[in-house]
Amino acid sequence: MNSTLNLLIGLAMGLNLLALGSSRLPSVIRAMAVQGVVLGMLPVVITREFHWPVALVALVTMGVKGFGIPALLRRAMRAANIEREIEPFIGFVPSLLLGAIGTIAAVAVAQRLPLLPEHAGTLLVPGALATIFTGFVLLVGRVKAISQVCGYLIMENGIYLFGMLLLHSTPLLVESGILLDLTVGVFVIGIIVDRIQRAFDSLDTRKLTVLRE
Amino acid sequence: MLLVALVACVAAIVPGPRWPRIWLACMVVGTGSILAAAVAVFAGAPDWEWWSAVRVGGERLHLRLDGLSAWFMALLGLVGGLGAIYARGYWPDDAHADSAARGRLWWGVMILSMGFVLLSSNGLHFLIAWELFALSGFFLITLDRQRREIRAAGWLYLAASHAGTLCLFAFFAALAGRTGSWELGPMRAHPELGPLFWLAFAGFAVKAGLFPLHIWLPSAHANAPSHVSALMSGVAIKMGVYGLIRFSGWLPTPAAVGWTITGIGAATALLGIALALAQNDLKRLLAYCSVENVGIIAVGLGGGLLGAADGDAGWGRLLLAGALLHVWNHGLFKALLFFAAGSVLHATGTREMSRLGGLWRSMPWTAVLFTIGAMAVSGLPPLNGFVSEWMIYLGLFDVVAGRSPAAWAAMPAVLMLALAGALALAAFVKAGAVVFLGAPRTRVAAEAHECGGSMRGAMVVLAAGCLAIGLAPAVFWPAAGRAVAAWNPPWAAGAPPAPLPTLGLANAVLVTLALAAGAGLWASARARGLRRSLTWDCGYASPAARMQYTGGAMAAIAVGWFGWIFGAERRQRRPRGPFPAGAHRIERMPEAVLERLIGPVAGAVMQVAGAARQLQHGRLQYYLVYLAGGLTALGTLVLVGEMK
Amino acid sequence: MNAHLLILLPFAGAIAAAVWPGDRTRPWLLPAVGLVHLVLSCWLLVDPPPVEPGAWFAYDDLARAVLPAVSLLFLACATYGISYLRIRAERPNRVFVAALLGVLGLLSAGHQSRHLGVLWITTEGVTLAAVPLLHFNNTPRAFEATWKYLLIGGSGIAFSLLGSFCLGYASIHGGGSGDLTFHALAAQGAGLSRPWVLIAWVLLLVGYGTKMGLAPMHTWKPDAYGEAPGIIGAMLAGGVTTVAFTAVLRVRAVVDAAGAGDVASRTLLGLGLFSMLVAALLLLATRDFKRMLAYSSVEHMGILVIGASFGAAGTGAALFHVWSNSLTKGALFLSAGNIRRAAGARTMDEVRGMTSITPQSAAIFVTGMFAVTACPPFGPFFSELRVLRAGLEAGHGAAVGLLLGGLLLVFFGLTRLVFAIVDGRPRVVSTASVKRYPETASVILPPLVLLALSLWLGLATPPVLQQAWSAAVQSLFPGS
Amino acid sequence: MSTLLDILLRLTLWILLAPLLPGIINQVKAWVAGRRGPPVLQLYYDLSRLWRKSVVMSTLASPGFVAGPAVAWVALVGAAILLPIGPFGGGLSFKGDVILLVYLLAVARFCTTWAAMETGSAFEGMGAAREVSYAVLTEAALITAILALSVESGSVALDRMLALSAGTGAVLLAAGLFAVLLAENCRVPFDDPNTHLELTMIHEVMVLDHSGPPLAVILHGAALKLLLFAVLLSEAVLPMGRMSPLAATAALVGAVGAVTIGVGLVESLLARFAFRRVPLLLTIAFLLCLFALLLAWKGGPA
Repeated sequence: MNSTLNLLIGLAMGLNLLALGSSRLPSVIRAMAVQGVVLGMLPVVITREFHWPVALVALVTMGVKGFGIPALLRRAMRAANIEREIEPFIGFVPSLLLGAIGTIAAVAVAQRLPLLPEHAGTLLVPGALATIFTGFVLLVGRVKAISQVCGYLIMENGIYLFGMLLLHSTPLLVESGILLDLTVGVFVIGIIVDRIQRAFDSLDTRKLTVLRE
Repeated sequence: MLLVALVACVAAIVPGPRWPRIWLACMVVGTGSILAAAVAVFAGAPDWEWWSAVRVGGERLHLRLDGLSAWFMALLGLVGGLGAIYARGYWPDDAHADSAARGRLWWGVMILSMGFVLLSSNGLHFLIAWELFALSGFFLITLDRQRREIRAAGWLYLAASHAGTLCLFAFFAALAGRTGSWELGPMRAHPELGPLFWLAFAGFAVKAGLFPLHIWLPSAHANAPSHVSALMSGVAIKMGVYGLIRFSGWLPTPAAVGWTITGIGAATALLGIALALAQNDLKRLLAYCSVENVGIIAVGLGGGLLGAADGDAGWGRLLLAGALLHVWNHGLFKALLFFAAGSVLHATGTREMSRLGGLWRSMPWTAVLFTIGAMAVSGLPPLNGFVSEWMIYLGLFDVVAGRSPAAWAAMPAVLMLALAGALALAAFVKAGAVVFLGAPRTRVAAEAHECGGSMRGAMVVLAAGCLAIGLAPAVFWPAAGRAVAAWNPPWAAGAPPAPLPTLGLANAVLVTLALAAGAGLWASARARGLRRSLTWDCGYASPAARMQYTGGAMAAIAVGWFGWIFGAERRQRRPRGPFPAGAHRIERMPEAVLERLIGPVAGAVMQVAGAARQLQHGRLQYYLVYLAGGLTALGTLVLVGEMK
Repeated sequence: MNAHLLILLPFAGAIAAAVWPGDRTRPWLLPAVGLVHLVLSCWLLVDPPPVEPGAWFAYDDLARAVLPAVSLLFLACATYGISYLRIRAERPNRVFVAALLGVLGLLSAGHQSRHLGVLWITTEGVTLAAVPLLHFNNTPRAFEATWKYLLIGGSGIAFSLLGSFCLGYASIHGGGSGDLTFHALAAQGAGLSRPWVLIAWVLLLVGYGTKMGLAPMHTWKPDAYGEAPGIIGAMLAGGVTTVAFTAVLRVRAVVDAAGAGDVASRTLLGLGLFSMLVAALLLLATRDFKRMLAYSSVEHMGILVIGASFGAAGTGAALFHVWSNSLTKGALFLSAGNIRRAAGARTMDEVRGMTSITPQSAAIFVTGMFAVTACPPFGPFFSELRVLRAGLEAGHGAAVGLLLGGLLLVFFGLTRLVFAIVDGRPRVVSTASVKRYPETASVILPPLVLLALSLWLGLATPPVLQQAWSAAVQSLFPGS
Repeated sequence: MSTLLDILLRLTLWILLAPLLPGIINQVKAWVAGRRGPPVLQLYYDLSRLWRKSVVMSTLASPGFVAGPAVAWVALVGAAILLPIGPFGGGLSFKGDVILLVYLLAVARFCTTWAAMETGSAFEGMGAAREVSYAVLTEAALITAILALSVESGSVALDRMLALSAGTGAVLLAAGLFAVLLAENCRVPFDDPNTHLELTMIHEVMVLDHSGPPLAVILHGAALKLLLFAVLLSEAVLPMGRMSPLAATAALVGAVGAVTIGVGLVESLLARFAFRRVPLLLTIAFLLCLFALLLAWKGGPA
């Protein structure tokens, strides 16, 4: 069981690096979407047996993260007519290096954290930490609004991954509430991205520095 | 009585802004009853204490009128009422359409809140009244909001005052924390409260204007309307003095307090008057002189504290009583001087002495009254200023003569007071002579007019007060004794430790003789023929008003001795060649503390603020890094804590 | 039931607003819902309902101690909102009204949440519901502000979600069930795994601290408050931040129960003082009076957490300060809105002499400024004095000293800016635009009432409130 | 009644004797220069002549121009009454009278400078400025001297303070007070009563515009002040209280005479200092008094 889990999480961690190293927006979005699908499968893997509510949540997660949100972002990308991230705040190679260092650090930190025996053997915690870190690097290191949204979503993916630790104790209602919030949140962000595109005729967030002292 | 005062003051505040007459009537009744309540206490009425049934801010109002409060209440009543009368002529509605009403409103608020400061015996309410009083002072100073320098002066006042108030916040909160209640009262039995007095000292010293915390005072007093200056200088800074006296009486004070207050007081007196001498602005001169007088009061208070610590009743009582009497005296003559200065300002529109001169002819009343005030403030017999300074000198001499350890504070203090006294004389000869004597230096001075009846009346009353205390100091002793007893009960009132009646007699004789001699000489001169001719100018054919000695020149010698302290700035171009053109000499005495100390510090803070401003640069990416930074910092904080 | 009504009613109002046909009449929904909400919350304040310990939503002691303040503020803002939306008739207000009511519902829910996950959901919900309110002005600046608000707030809230999970894991690791209700967590107490509790605390503090606007997570605040309409600023400063603060308090109680109370206090104190310092410096530097209000809000959030770090007495004082700050800040935001409209600008370089253009608003603004800088006899004076006293009683002399220093700098900054705006000779542009935006009673009364409430709160704090605060403190610090 | 009589008697004595001193000084100066000076009683003649003259007043001056000298004179007389005369004690002795004395001198100064400023003349302004400025230093020196006496005697009343000698610091005190005397009375090296170069004077220049009876009052007042300081100096130094009344009186008269002659000698032998150096000299006087004070503190009964 653990091997399947670790395989999936390993895959997600690999996608992190892909997202960090890619200058093309579509591939970043694709990495994020695949990661969403991968993570969506986790609950089913962890619970081992089939509960229909869990499966439903997993299905919705996969649907939203793997297809709904990426579609939205692709639309915005087309509207803004951008394909590439040029001149990022943190270059692609440094981003990759950072991501690698972050992943190693995540593993190292997770080693030292007190974990229950059933979690100690999995990549859950290091994977979560690494993904959050990756999301944050994207959030900070990119200048196009869409890339930043991708970063934000990858960060959320990491937190979701961490949430797997509590899978058995979190009530379904809470879980779906969190999911709902995330979804609405991304929609709202999408709307704002759209408005920014119209108001500034660009999605370059470097232009958003009017408000300052 | 106090109820009447309260009702009248409130009555003055509510309709006051609209109807000046009703306001004036209410104010006079209100301040009159404040005065009467104080006099009733002096006349032997027992201390008055009152708790309200309703709670304000969670605490019951606790008012207490004892000898010490009554002492300051009397001053408040007198100057507050006279100021209101004066304002009728000085700041009338037709000349100040927009601000006269506001002035009336805030005047009432200020009198009322000062009354509450004096009466409150609960820390919370004391603070409320204190801050209200400070704020109303601010609004009074900036009545004329159109002028930039007035606003700047008002802001400086507000800023300094708030700094002091925050010290008091800490003081009262700490006191309440240690005693478990906001109630105030004698707590000398708790020596652990002693160190708190330093907080109170800092807070009250700002208001009182002790050096080097006086920075707000000159510009505020100079730029305020003159009736407000009189109230600020005569009464408001005394609230700081009241706080110092009150809490040094209630709290157990550390041994160093007496030494510190004496030392700072002496330094304040000397530096204050030296700066006063250097001024060219009449009201600024008066303001600096207030700094000097607060210094004198502080010397008395510090001596009283030393006396209390020493256990010697004699000179301690004398010094404290002298300080208290000086509070009154300064209130009287400084209000008088500010009224007179206001009347000059009203008549000529300028406070610059170098533009005045020869005003005695057009404003004889003001000139005579100013002269009386000037003699009083220089501490000359037979006026009131001398009486209190004499008591303080006497107390200090007693310390020295008794060879007590406190003499090491007293001897320098005596010296500084002597220097300050001589400088005060120089300053006021300069001020009075340049403004009122000689020939008018400008057209405005030549076209001046005497002030109106209400202004004159207020000044006459104050001058009469100055003379009364000078001639009959013994009459006021019981009141002072009562206040001293309220400060330190073991020093309960008794015979004055100084021959006050004899002094009064000497003063009376002096007045009589002086009047007789003056009149006699004038009569004899008239009898022998009195001719008028041009001033002798050593043969110079056409003397002009501009050739008169200026105030700056008069002060130059003595001010030069202090130049190294204050860093006087001088720009000059000497006349050169046979036909010199364009020579000038400009001297400026900078506000040393403000410009050399506070200024750079404020500049540094503003630089840091400017740097902080750079951090709010609008770049989202960095903002997110701040977020991570905050997380890391907090994590480190926790981690470090866990390591220990 | 009534407690749930508090949440459901605004949502019902929001749905009604969404389907209401008329733009002119729709705004009346705001005060109508606000009034019922206020009556309900005050009723519950006086007559607290029984609380089932494990419930997810309940009008418990903490909600009782804070929620009525939000209600009051909302009603005032709502009343102001009618005339505001009439002035801004060129903008459709369907989304605005619905979102504002939604914010109220989520705020009520957030204050009453007794479950960490639910609390997170409502807080995130408030964040999202506020977005259409923020960019109501529809200007590029507004979008920029909204973007920053969303990303910074979103990241912060992500941290708090992570923190929530960590706290849950602390429970599981300690042998518990991972139940995220505060009741269960506190009951597990020392059984919680300490390292995870500490990690959770740091994450939650940063997360909810971002929502509160504590430095250095405050950066979204000036932008959002500066660009949003006055009433939204007031609601954000007085309502949304409050939810985050109660969240911090609730978490802190758990951390306390887990035996890490001193760590919590230390971090709160550090964060509070830092916020205070940063706010003070920025107040000295800023030239825009709406951003000034945002920095002032940062300062007051600092005071709140400093108060909370001073133990039980300090927390009581902080709850008091929540009230006085909400009401006073509300008055400031609303009057600042009036001034901003009439002046047509908002920096001290462009705005002058407002006493002669909008005398009443300027007077309220100045008075509110004095009130908010703890000048008596308004509420903040009393609450800040209580904070100081609590700090001194707890032996934090140095911290109190720093706090006072910060207050002084804040006072300098505020007075400098406010007087620059109200004094002097007005610009010609402003004198012209004032005719378009006259000072009618409907835009003057709400801030005035808020100010009066702040005054009343200070001078005659109602016993029922005192009692509510001490009950809340009792529930947070059961040991004391 | 007897007190009143006593005071009247003293008054007469002071008023009558005062103008003698300038005469003696002039005699001494003449003697040193080998000239025949004016008669000793010259000032009396001058005064009586001035008293009969009419008054010329500046057009700018107020009645204060005349009243000022009168009040100043009254103040000086008052100060003189307070000062004990050797064994006979003071006319009105009470605790703190010494401070009243110092301040009466200040009153006199205030009035003379005020009257000087009346005319608006630059010269008189200059004189007044110098008068009030240098007084700051002389007052400091004087008060230090008084402190020393007070420490020595343990009292703040003139008759007890002056009864004893100043103890070990007597010489220092004498030197200091002598300098104060010269400065306060505008003698060489601080001022020169004989020159009529307006720019270099203090006292003389202040009275440029005065004439007739007011001038007479001013001159008499100046003489009175000189006598006052001479007596004060003598009594501060001599242990009057330990002598028999007769001896004390003789000693006092002798000492005053010696001081007067001393002034004359200084005036003959020294030139007037530049004004820049005046403060330095006065500071030295002040320091002398200060050392006397410290000596008194160390030397007296602990």
